[in-house]
Amino acid sequence: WDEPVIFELSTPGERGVLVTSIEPGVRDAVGDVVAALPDGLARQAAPALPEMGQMRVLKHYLRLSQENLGADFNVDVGQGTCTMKYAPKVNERLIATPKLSAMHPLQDPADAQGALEIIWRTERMLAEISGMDEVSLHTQGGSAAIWANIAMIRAYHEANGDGEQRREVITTIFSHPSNAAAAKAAGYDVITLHPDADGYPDLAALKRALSPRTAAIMVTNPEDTGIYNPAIREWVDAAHAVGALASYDQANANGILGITRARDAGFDVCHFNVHKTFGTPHGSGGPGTGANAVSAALAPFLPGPRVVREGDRYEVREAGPQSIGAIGPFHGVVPNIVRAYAWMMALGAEGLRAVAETAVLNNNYLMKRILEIPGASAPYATGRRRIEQVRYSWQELFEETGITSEEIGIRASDFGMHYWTSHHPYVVPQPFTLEPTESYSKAELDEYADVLAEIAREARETPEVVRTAPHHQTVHHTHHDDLDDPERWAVTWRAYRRKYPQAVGA
Amino acid sequence: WDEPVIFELSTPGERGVLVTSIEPGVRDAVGDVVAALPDGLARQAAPALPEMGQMRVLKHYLRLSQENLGADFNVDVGQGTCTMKYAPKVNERLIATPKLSAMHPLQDPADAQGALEIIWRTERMLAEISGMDEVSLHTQGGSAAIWANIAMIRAYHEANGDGEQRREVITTIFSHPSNAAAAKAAGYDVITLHPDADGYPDLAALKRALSPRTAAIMVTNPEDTGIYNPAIREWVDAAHAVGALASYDQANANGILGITRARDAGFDVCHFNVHKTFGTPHGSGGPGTGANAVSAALAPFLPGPRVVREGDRYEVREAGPQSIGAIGPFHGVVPNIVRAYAWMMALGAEGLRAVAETAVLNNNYLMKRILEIPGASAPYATGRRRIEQVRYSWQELFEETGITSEEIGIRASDFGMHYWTSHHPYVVPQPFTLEPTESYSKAELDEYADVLAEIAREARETPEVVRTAPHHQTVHHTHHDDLDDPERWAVTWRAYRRKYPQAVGA
Amino acid sequence: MNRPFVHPYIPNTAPDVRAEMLDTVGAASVEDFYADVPADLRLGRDLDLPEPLVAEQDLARHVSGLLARNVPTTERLSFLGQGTYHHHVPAVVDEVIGRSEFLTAYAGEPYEDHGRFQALWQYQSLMGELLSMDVVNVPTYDGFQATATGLAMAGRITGRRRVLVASDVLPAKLSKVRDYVRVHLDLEFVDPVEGTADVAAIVARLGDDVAAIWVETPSRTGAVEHRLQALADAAHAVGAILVVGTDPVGYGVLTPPAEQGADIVCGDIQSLGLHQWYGGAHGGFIAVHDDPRFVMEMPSRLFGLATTDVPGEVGFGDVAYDRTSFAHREEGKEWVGTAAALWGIAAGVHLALMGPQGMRELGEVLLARTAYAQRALGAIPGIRLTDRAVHLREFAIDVAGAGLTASGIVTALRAEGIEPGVPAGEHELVVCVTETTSQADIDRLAAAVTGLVAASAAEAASTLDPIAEPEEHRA
Amino acid sequence: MNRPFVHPYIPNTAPDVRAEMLDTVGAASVEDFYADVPADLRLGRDLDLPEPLVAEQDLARHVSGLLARNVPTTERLSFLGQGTYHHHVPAVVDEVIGRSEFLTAYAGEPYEDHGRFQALWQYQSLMGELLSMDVVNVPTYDGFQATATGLAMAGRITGRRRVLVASDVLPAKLSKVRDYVRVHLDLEFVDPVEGTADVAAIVARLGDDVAAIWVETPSRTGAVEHRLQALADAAHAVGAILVVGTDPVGYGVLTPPAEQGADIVCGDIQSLGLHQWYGGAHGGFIAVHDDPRFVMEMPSRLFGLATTDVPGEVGFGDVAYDRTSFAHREEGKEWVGTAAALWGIAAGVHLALMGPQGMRELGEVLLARTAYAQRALGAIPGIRLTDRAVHLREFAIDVAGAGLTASGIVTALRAEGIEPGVPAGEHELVVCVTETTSQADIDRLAAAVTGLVAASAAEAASTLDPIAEPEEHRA
Repeated sequence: WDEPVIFELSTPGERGVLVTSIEPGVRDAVGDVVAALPDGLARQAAPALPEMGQMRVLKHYLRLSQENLGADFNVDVGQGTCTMKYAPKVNERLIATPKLSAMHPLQDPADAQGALEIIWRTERMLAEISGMDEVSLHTQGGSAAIWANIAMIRAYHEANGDGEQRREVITTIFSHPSNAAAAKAAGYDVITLHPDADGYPDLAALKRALSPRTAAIMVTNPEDTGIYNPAIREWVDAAHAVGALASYDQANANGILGITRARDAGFDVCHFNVHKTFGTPHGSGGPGTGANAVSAALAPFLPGPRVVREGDRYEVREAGPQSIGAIGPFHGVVPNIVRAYAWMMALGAEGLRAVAETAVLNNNYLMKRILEIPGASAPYATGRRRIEQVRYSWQELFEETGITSEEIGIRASDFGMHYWTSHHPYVVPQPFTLEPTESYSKAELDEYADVLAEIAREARETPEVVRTAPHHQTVHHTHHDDLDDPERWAVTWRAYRRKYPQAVGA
Repeated sequence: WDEPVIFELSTPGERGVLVTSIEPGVRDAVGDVVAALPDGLARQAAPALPEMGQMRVLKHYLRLSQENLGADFNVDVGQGTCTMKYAPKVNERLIATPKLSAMHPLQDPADAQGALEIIWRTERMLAEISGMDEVSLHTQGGSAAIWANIAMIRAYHEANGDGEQRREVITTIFSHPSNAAAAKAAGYDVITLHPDADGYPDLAALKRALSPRTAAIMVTNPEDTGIYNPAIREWVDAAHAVGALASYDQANANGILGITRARDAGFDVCHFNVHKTFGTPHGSGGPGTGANAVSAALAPFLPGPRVVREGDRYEVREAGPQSIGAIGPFHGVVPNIVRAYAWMMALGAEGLRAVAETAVLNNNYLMKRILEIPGASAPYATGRRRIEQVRYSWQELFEETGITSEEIGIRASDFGMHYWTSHHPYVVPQPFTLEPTESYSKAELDEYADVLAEIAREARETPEVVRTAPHHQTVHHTHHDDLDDPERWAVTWRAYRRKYPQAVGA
Repeated sequence: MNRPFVHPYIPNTAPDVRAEMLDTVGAASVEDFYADVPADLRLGRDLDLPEPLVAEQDLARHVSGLLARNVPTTERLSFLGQGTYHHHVPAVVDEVIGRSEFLTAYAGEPYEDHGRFQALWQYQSLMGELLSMDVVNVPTYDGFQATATGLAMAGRITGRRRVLVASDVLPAKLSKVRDYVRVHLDLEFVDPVEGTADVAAIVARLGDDVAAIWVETPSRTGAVEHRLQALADAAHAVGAILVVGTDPVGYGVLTPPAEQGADIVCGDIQSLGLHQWYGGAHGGFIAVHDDPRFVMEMPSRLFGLATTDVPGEVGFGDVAYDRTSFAHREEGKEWVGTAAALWGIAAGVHLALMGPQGMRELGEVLLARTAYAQRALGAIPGIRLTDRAVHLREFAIDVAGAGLTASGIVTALRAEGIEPGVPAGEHELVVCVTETTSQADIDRLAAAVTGLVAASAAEAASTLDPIAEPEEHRA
Repeated sequence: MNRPFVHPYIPNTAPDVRAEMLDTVGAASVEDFYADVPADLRLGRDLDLPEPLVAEQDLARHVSGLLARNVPTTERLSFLGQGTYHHHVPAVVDEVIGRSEFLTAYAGEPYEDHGRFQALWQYQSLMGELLSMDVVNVPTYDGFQATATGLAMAGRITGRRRVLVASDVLPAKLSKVRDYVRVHLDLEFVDPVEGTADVAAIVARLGDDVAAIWVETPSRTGAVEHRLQALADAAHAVGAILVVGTDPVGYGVLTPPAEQGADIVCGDIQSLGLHQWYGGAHGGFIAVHDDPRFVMEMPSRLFGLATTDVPGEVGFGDVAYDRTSFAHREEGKEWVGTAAALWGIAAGVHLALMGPQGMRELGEVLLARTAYAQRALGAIPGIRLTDRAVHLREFAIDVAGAGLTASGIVTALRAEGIEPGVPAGEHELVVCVTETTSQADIDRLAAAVTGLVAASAAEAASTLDPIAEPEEHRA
């Protein structure tokens, strides 16, 4: 398709959907409500939205959808750190009922027993999976859950009179950037640790960084390299030794479900990216769902409201006095919670362990296939196994051919494959991160590895083909420099018309 | 995508969906039911279905779907006679409820009042639209409804003792082939009339063909040429004059909704293709829905069961003694009936008339655009308006360039457009039939006409481009000769493996 | 309101565009286009239809409100079958057939509709594996039509009129078949014995004027025919054809008819991935061996695989299109039209998901639950099974011995939220179980029926002579 | 059962493949891969979770069974709002966001995910038209976050700490904002008068240490702020920023804040094409003018349109990516992560369907029904409206004069299947109407409340001195 921008499809007078009429009885009673508005409150010029018949709107967006490579369509192992896995279609069917979509969050809890029970049961399952005492599904995504982690930590220290003293948060460079960013947003100074020469988190560096000023360590494990920190308990113990809390970013939990648990390593608080590990669809970038799991000591600080069980009934309890309060509206992203519940119930303990083990098997199998490609390497922890993903490097290929990882990723799209090139900061040169999860068969992993091998061959033999990619996409090489220049960027059609009058006039 | 045949994706041991287990209590009670089967009844070799994980099955079919050009994706005016129109998405949402999909047809009618009321109301609306007395929605498609028409006619004549005498059915060449075919299947001799020089149905020819042997005339109006037979009442009268019945194929009703009605012209029986005129999606070729509308005299012969209203309740009544009985199971294609009901209720009388008038406006507008293309013509009724479609001809272009209508149609697919080339019998040379319906905007009609104009230009200037099309499809020029040779055709994978062992072995 | 009628479904109701188009074609109004419609045939008034609900929200509220008056089988305990069955439909099936690309396509050509051709060809192929047959049609309407056509094909192939009906047939199906073939064929009924064919009686009536033996398995009461090979041999000995009407759901575990000599196998695919839809989701399959005598008599479309200009690539198209009425009107075989393609795609997805192991497990569950239900109900005093055949999914009980009627049971149990089955005659009730009917569900039915029987017995006792008949005499 | 665990979601549980893969990588078992996990951290037992429902049909029955215990607003008459609203969602919206291509995509690049980039850029653009602003973000989580970030931006831009809160704010939203910004900003509350801002009091407290005035319109009680321009002028005079938290649903008919001087406009998109989802479907927008000072402080992704190698073609990409935490961790602005992109696509489709006329009609219906409901309830003796502002969708009533409590009304009317609103304090009830609330619905609520008032009066009378107080005194 070569589908235009939607504003170009407008025809005056067409309608996409009609609104219900004001009843005569209402009109008689209230008169012309627009005319009666106070001065200046009635909009003068109608918003310049497009005017389109319903089918044309539909066709436009359906065509756009076909210009998008959903996870259902490709071997989506190239978005490392994102845990791209199968989001079962049965869960989409199960949530597609007015009995969920038409529920208002302030309805009588007696009318919401199903929703409340599912939230409660999901929290209890996550408590078991993490080993923690209490869980909240209130947050709207992984980073929001990270924010809740640091907000709870902040409230905890304040409650203990330590708020003024503990001004630092320690994280590692291979933990998700939001750990650093949320800590900063919460007012903390951030200390970022780099790994040792083998790529393992550096316990000595941690001990040097810890002090009575430390509020918390916030780490991922395994990190985005797929390396599991074998000294994780020592890290937690060291943090505790200076009175700091230990916060565990479990975004990468997929390879360790049922293998090892956050609380067993002594963490005080952790979070899951429910939309990743627990199989909800990623929605083109959300909505996600976060789960915050905490020890009993932190439980009073969980965000609210909470769902509680009273006998065989489920009730809503407002946030308590120590709670950090609402992070977002109501009970979080309920459709995702129900999906995650269904996903876990379809698998059970044996299934979750099979998820972890298979994700790890797939990763190590794929690593073997990738490392057979000349020019590809897996920095750090040479010769050792990885957990659920690997951050690879095309540095050798780059040195040989000048082809960058980004160019390879764009070329991969010509083969119908996703491949994510953004791995700021570029600690690993020419990085690419593959996380095959449990959802792909051996045949699909082989297919993916074959594509990368083919592109590496092209990089050597016909580098122009790679350099000028994409060749088989609806859109061609795009001038992204425009987007960093305030004079040239165009975030909306309004701005585009203003900045590029000649283009729009055409 | 270059998606393989599904059997090539099988991996032993993978599962797509699991079946519920036999409860221990059941197993204990009944033992090994397979072992207990009588000799020969237990299947020895498992069927060679593919073994695939769920996501791979999904991905396969989603990719296939993207290799298909649904009506939602293109300006689907090229399937003349098919009334490709917008099937509103709200109707898909409305039927997607267990309150319809999980209804069993033999449930207590008290539990099915919603379904029964919708069937009843839809029948009554169609009675008003056709002017007939009674309507049945029992049949599963347009041709099935044609079968019901002729079966009722046969039963009617038999009931009157005329069954032996009336052995002929008269139709016209531009009526749908199923009229001829169904009459033949019902045991009748078929007489097919050709139009006069102007393309109008030939009343004189009809009168010559009619006789006491005539059971019925079965005609479409407007015919597939878009020409309305102005003498239609004379046709009906002439049939009645010899004691024959008049059966009206209203497949082409879209342009005359609210304008003129079957019963007003004297017809005894008619049918609608509900899936065409009344906006249900075409389902890649079904399920459809037929509506049979009849005068009071024919009502006792309608197929059954029937839905009847008793006070404010709706009941199911089994077919009566004169009924032709069941044509298919139960009440017909219920999801389509609900869709059609919703479609009619969204439009009402004013809307149905707007449908007809706009379809006709669109058709005459498109005709003007098409006839501006050198090499295209609209045989018959020169200079006159058409109703809802036109059968055009590329004969001039063919004579000039040697490019056939079929080749143009295939080339059109490269522009993302449907175009149907099957208009047997080829009374009109190099035919193509365009039916724009009411669903397309002027801009879309212009887009379609522009594509045909461009291809006509190609046919003159770069005919090889047209002749070797398609160029932008997932599949290339296919050797359809294979398909008429019993030694080479392959209707299943089994047959393919047997006939082409070397291809499969690869 | 005086403002122009603009509707979201009809873009060119926008007044400016409409005027522009009329102007372009040189028409004063749309009336010009209807010049050929005589004035006396013009309706001349608005249709008398209910007030429209042009706002989507109003339409949705109205239709959903009507549908809310339905109480589906998810809220009733249903033992209803007799042509429409409650099987689990995997979500992926609904996802695929809900795709706009498949849902809204129609009759596109093999190039732009490659996906549809491949999906339907795969359906044919998957059914072929399940049935062990090489040729399967693009679905016709339903099993009724498939069987009617199967018999009509047998008549055309043999040039004979007699058909021996060996099984109990669903009454509605028989109604359809009879009216459909009666010009061409004569049906003769040979009563089954203990639920299945009376082979000896059939053999006795065979002759070289017999076009076909028609077997239904499972039969109207769910009985599985176990002597197909004998029937096939006998039919073939006189040049007749064995037509088997069946439900494909059991062939993960049961021997397919083709492996026991069947020539034409036909039936309904509703059990393979389609919801009940109030009886509105059926599709008919007709399967034959790869023999042109049979293939050329099939009226439906058949998709075939073919090579293309690109080596190794496969394309699709119509096999022997000249058979069809599309090509040759009344000279084609019966007719072909819009039938049930989408349901065929659904059935294909279903079979791909189930795989050999899934179909085997499903067959086993059905056999086991059926047998369990037979035992549970047959054990109730006064109730007996009507035959001793192997049953798949359905079976009949005779309730006369309990002093009950079939319709009486239905009425009584509906009040408890149970649809216990379908009455067939005064005392026969046909009960259906599927994989969605759990042991607990069956036990609940048995308990409810037991309760009715006990109540009936008590009532009978109270109206009888004070000295009640001994229990033994009434069993 | 001893057979291997094979699961449809995990293809490589198939035993043969699994063994082959282990063999390829030279591992004896999957245990090898966990060599870095210390033994004392290994769980060493199965997780204690409920028995799984591996058969899809069993899972579906279980989950649907739980959800069946919900009684949705389609079966109750709901006047609930306070953050989540019951608007009609056009079917096309659900169709588009249900497409696997959008639903299951994530963070693809502009080439293979061109459709997602365009759909979200169009969302930004459509919102831009509605709000009359040039820059709109890819949605953040919800209106709470959007407003918290909008205020934080104002703090960073001005380098000041004081924020004057001019409106009634939803308590949960205030909770979020307060905890989010408290390290950086101090909130000061200036009580509204008659539902809207006390402009004089705000002006009096303004100074060059004020970062922002924060207005919510509609406010917690649905009051529409009508003096935005005055507030903007006052803020700008001291170098402060006007941050407006709002719901975009009314701007087909109401003047958008940007046209009255607002600098940052933020809020929630749930009203634009999202179902209620038990409060689980929110998305936050932040809109600013095309001023780099503001744009560079936005933490969310911003998609932009750009030229490509093909003349006339447009592509998409990230605008000023270096702002984000993806690029620079703690040096980025706040953070960015998975938020609410799909809901943004939905809102875009919704606005495209509605068009200018639809948004205008919707705004009118909302104003009219709100006014009607205010009159209907305000006319009941003893019940009064809490203010005289213009209200959109929500308004508050004080029921003290009727001798009732807000929670008492809720409890009483729930028994009649009505959710009459949300209590706010002992006597205040916040009532919400939308285009899905018909006149008849409002009349039903008014009648029910009238009934309660009458019963309360009767009860009061019966417990009072026989000589009742004159009615006038109690109004």
